[in-house]
Amino acid sequence: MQSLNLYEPMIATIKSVKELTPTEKMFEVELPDGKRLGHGPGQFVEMTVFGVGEAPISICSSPTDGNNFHLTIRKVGDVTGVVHTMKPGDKLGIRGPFGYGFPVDQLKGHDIIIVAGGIGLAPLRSVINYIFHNRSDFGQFTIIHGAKTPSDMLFKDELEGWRKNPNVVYLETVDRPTPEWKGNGGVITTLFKKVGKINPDNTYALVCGPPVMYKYVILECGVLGIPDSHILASLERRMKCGLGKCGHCQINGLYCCQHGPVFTYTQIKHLEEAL
Amino acid sequence: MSKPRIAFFDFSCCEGCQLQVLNCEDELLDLLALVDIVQFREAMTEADWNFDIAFVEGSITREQDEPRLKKIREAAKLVIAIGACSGMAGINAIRNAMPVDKAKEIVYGNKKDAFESTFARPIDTVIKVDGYIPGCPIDRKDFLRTVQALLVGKKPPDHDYPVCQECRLRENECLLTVGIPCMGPITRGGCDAIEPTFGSPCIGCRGLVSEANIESCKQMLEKHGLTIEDISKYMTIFNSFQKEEKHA
Amino acid sequence: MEQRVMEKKDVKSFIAELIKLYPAVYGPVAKGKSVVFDRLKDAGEAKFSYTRSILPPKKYLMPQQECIMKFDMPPNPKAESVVEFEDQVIVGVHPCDIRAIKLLDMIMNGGNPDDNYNKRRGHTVIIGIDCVPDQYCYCSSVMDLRCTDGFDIFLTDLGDQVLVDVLTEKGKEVISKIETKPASSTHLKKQDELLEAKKKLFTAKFTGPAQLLPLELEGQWEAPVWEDMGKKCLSCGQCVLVCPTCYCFDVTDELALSMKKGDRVRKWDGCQLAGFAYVGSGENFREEPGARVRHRYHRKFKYHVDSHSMTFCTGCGRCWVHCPVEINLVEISNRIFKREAECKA
Amino acid sequence: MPDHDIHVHYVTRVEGHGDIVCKTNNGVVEKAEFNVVEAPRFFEAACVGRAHYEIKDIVTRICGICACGHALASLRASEAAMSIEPSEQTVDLRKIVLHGETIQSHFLHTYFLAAPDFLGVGSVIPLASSHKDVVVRALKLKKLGNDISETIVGRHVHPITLKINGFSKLPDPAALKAIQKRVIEALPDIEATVDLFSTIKVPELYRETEYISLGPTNGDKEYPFYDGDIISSLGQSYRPSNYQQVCNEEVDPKHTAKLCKHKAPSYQVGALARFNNNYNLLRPEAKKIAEKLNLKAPNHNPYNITMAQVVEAVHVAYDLIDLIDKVLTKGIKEENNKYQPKAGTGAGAVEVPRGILFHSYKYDSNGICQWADCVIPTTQNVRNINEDMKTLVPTIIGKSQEEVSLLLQMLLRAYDPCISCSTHLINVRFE
Ligand SMILES: Cc1cc2nc3c(=O)[nH]c(=O)nc-3n(C[C@H](O)[C@H](O)[C@H](O)COP(=O)(O)OP(=O)(O)OC[C@H]3O[C@@H](n4cnc5c(N)ncnc54)[C@H](O)[C@@H]3O)c2cc1C
Ligand code: SF4
Ligand code: SF4
Ligand code: SF4
Repeated sequence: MQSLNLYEPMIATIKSVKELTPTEKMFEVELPDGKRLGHGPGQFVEMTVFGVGEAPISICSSPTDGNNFHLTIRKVGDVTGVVHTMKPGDKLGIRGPFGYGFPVDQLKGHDIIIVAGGIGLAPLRSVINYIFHNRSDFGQFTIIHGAKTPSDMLFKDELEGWRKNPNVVYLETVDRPTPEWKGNGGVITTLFKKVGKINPDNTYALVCGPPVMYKYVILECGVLGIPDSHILASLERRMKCGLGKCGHCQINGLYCCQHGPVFTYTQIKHLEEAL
Repeated sequence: MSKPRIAFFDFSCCEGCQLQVLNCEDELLDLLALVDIVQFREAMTEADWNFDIAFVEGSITREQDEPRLKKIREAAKLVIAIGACSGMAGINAIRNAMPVDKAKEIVYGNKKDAFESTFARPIDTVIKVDGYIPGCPIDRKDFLRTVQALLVGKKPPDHDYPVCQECRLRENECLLTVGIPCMGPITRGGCDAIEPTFGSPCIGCRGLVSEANIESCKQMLEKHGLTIEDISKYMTIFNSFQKEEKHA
Repeated sequence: MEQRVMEKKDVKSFIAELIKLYPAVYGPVAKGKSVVFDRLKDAGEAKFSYTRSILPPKKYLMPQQECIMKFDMPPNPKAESVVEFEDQVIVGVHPCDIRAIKLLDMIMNGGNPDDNYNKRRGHTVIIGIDCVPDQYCYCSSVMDLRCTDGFDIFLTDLGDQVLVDVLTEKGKEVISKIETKPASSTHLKKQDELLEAKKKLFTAKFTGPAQLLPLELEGQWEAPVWEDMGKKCLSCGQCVLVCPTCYCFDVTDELALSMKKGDRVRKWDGCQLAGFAYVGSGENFREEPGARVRHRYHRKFKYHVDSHSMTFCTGCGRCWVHCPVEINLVEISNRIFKREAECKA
Repeated sequence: MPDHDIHVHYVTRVEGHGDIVCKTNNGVVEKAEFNVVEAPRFFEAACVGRAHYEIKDIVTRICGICACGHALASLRASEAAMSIEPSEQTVDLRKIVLHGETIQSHFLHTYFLAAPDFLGVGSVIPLASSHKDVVVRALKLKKLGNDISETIVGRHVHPITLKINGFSKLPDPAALKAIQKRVIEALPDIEATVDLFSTIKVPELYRETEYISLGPTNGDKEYPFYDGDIISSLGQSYRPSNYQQVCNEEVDPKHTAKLCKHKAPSYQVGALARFNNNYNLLRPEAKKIAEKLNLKAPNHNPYNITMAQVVEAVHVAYDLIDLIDKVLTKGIKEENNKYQPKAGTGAGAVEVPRGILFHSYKYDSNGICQWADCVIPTTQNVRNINEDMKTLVPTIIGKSQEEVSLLLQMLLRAYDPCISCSTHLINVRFE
């Protein structure tokens, strides 16, 4: 049971670790007694590495993926650095789930375009898997994925499946192609040409990636005619509590941890600090 | 897991930072439970060159210091610069403002040529440094926090915020409000604002914060009655060394 | 609200009584030429004629640094939240700080209630006191001078006597420890006169109504005032650390030297410090000092007003007094009222 | 007879870098000397052009161990130069600070730097498991010294509150009272220290030399640390302003650095010099300890410097109790510390743990330093250390190389040298 005090983490166990790239690893995490986290796609947890600190990490698995959940973590600093040295059986602290994720019920019945840049694919994987598991609830399904180089791509074996999967249009590109790379080259926006005709009013675009990416991708969504309220962006900010108190994640008047991390473009369009 | 092995070395300095380590009287025995100290000339005769972390105090001021420092770098997994002398040449760099010859002459008169000495430099002009514990002297708690951070795999704390932050949290009377010029607003914190807490202005021994607004600070100090000349001297008690300086 | 009077000479024995009854009584005491809130060991220490304390009394509801969780290190980690509180009385709280506590109550109760703050708050008796403004005070521009809620009892110095506004049950209980008489209309009239006189003492004033600032700020995101202030600002964070309505914090894990256990500690943090909005991917969402000054200003006069209909600056003047480069929200507000952005455009 | 060829590079458990070289040939001593290999730091040059209020903060960085002593010598010099008379309260508090430093430094030296030799180990670290009680006691006593500094000057290494003509912040009387209580509580630990050292037999060495220290001015009854004239055991006394006639720092043609010389070929400063010169002024409690340690003035064995430190520690502990009483009885008052900088030259002489220390400055009328000079105890002792080594080696020449090396190192350590602080001692090589 989540303790009454919102600052107290549950003790969770790492069940498996998978190296995705030299700087990213995926961790399968089990809560005490195999309890479910009870999250929705797009939500995040506050993950404790004891003695090091806490960091907000998106849940990269769908609630339909089973009782355990997955975290994909890029090594950038203290918490993320030390968690990279951890092995199955090691313990983490988990608080959450927190935040406002992707409104899957509202998305049902619509065409979905996922736009993922780099590590942005991690939070989106939760909703991607959710859609695959409830495929018939959704219309046309497109994934647009960009990475810096082929080796930076996350979930490589899953990508292999998506490439072959007739239930999804999977488009990918790398900024800097290598000689072995057979696919597209160039930044992610170049893929929008390949999207073809869509029914904009019936389409939702779900976007996550590095801060520089949003502006351009949202422009492209606009070109496709997707209404602002149908563009959902998951944003990153510094966070210390996840509860709308510590102030770090504020985007103008909104708190990324409470009102987001997933926002509609309508919500953030007029916010000077959002994108 | 075997205990990490740590070693202490010094170059041109007052050894006050190492003394600060010895001054952790309450913690020393616990510290020894966590690490093995294998070299510490100021306090021990045993000297082992097999260590994980080297804490280096003091500035580089002579050619002959360089090979010794490089040997330390080769032996250590991590090199941590301790103190202002080691991290930014500190007080030793005051003399960089005058030709080495002049400094020698002031102190040794016509015997000046008997000494080998060059510019005073921080150790990172010679080797790669993995972390810094700033201050003249280092703060004891800061030293212990750094050791702990390294042991759990974190980077050493960098305290990249001005001394004023800690000064305010300690609820000191700001010296500026009583007319004493203070370097707190541009100096890196982590010392718990010890100088202002004892009624004395911060003199910048921890170096500048990375986004120091020096221009505005100068104007502010001028308003408090210092001349530009006073200010620039004040700012160079510890912060004389400019990274661009090549050694002579 | 019940209004009573006590003899001025009884104030001291009243405080002495409180010190006997409560585990902790805090009040304003001298520190050099300044005043700080500190634990009162005896009634004589309290210095009631003061302008502003360095840190606001909020430090007894949300300390500069507090342990929020204790943990054991792996292999078998344990985590247990920590909430420390005791019955406490804060005496000598000025109307601006009372209002600030009211605002904090709103924040800490709203959304995800903050246990640590709320428990402490629930065990706190607040005894307010009226004050005399100096040249840095501007509460008259941002709030009502008459203090009507947020305290348990409130004292107004009427000369030989002290008017006691008793607002809560806790207040009633506290005041019953000392002899008081019901206030007469003369007393109340005197209080009105004092407030009227106080109004005239303010030299720092907004040139427009603070409630209109959210509207005035529209279109002034790029106003020159931000860059001007940004050039001056030293990013020292003092303005936000002394502010009674600021509540941002940082959280760190601090290990015991044994490295077998540790405390998770929350400490005051501030949006004017350079690294406040820095994220791991290398982006600083408010890189320029001017953007940070603008953010702070908006937090005081727009964002919270939009969501809570309350201005989050009480005009206490602390940030002005402590800013080494004298950045102050009166000057900024008055420049906002001037709509310089449009003049430029 | 084995011949010795000893070169100890960077003698350990001393402050700063020094080497010992000893060479014998067919039983004849060719070389026995202490070489300083410290890098020059040019403090006097750094002071030139600096304002009066910056000088103390610069010169305390000469040495971390006697930072308070440097600060006090510096303040006294600046005050002498600008004709400032600090108040009695200031002087009393400064004396407490200096005593704190003596306690911290003497216990650091006796326990951490010297004792391991007597107990046959390389450092105090192995003692942490074999003699835990001794180490705990040593840490406790050292901490007491540190806490005295912390209470009055903020921290021991580079003291904060010490200022020209007063303090930037006065200590809290309650804290001072608490310190006094701790000194009283530490007396049994000090007693135990005496017991420990009374079981130790220092190596033999007899060499008469000149002893220089502060001595009482005009019949003062105080064992002088902070105040007094400069006196020589060979009879002569000077005002501090004439310190240059005492140390005669001169460039000896044979050597490459300034060395000191008074009447005898070399002279000694430090705990034993003070003990020899001022024995009569020791408190009775300390005299009793001297007796217990079999130490009589004058004593001519430099290894006994360590023993003299133990005696002084006892003296200082009792003196502290009285000094704090005096300060608290009079009550600590805020004072006006303002002063007007003015032109002048002045010197300060203070007894720091390792011996007499001189600072001297010349200021212009704006209080900008024009010239500075600092003469450190170890600088004054260097010649004497070498003379001692020359006397020692022939008496132990039959011992093994290790033993000779150890005895030489112990001799050097007895002086508790502060090499990095010896501003004028660069590359001293006795060829
Ligand atoms: C909602 C949300 C979801 C997220 N999801 C994921 C996810 O799924 N996977 C993932 O890998 N990451 C995710 N992140 C990002 C992740 O939270 C950060 O990378 C993480 O907090 C970094 O913590 P750390 O302790 O490892 O790094 P830190 O040690 O805190 O620092 C990281 C870097 O920033 C620098 N730095 C830190 N603080 C400062 C400062 N004040 N000033 C200057 N430099 C500073 C450090 O030097 C270092 O280079 C998410 C973030 C949010 C808000
Ligand atoms: S005294 Fe110095 S460090 Fe403290 S707040 Fe004032 S300027 Fe900053
Ligand atoms: S913003 Fe300034 S004046 Fe307003 S409440 Fe905060 S500290 Fe007081
Ligand atoms: S107190 Fe002034 S200088 Fe410091 S951060 Fe605030 S506005 Fe900037």
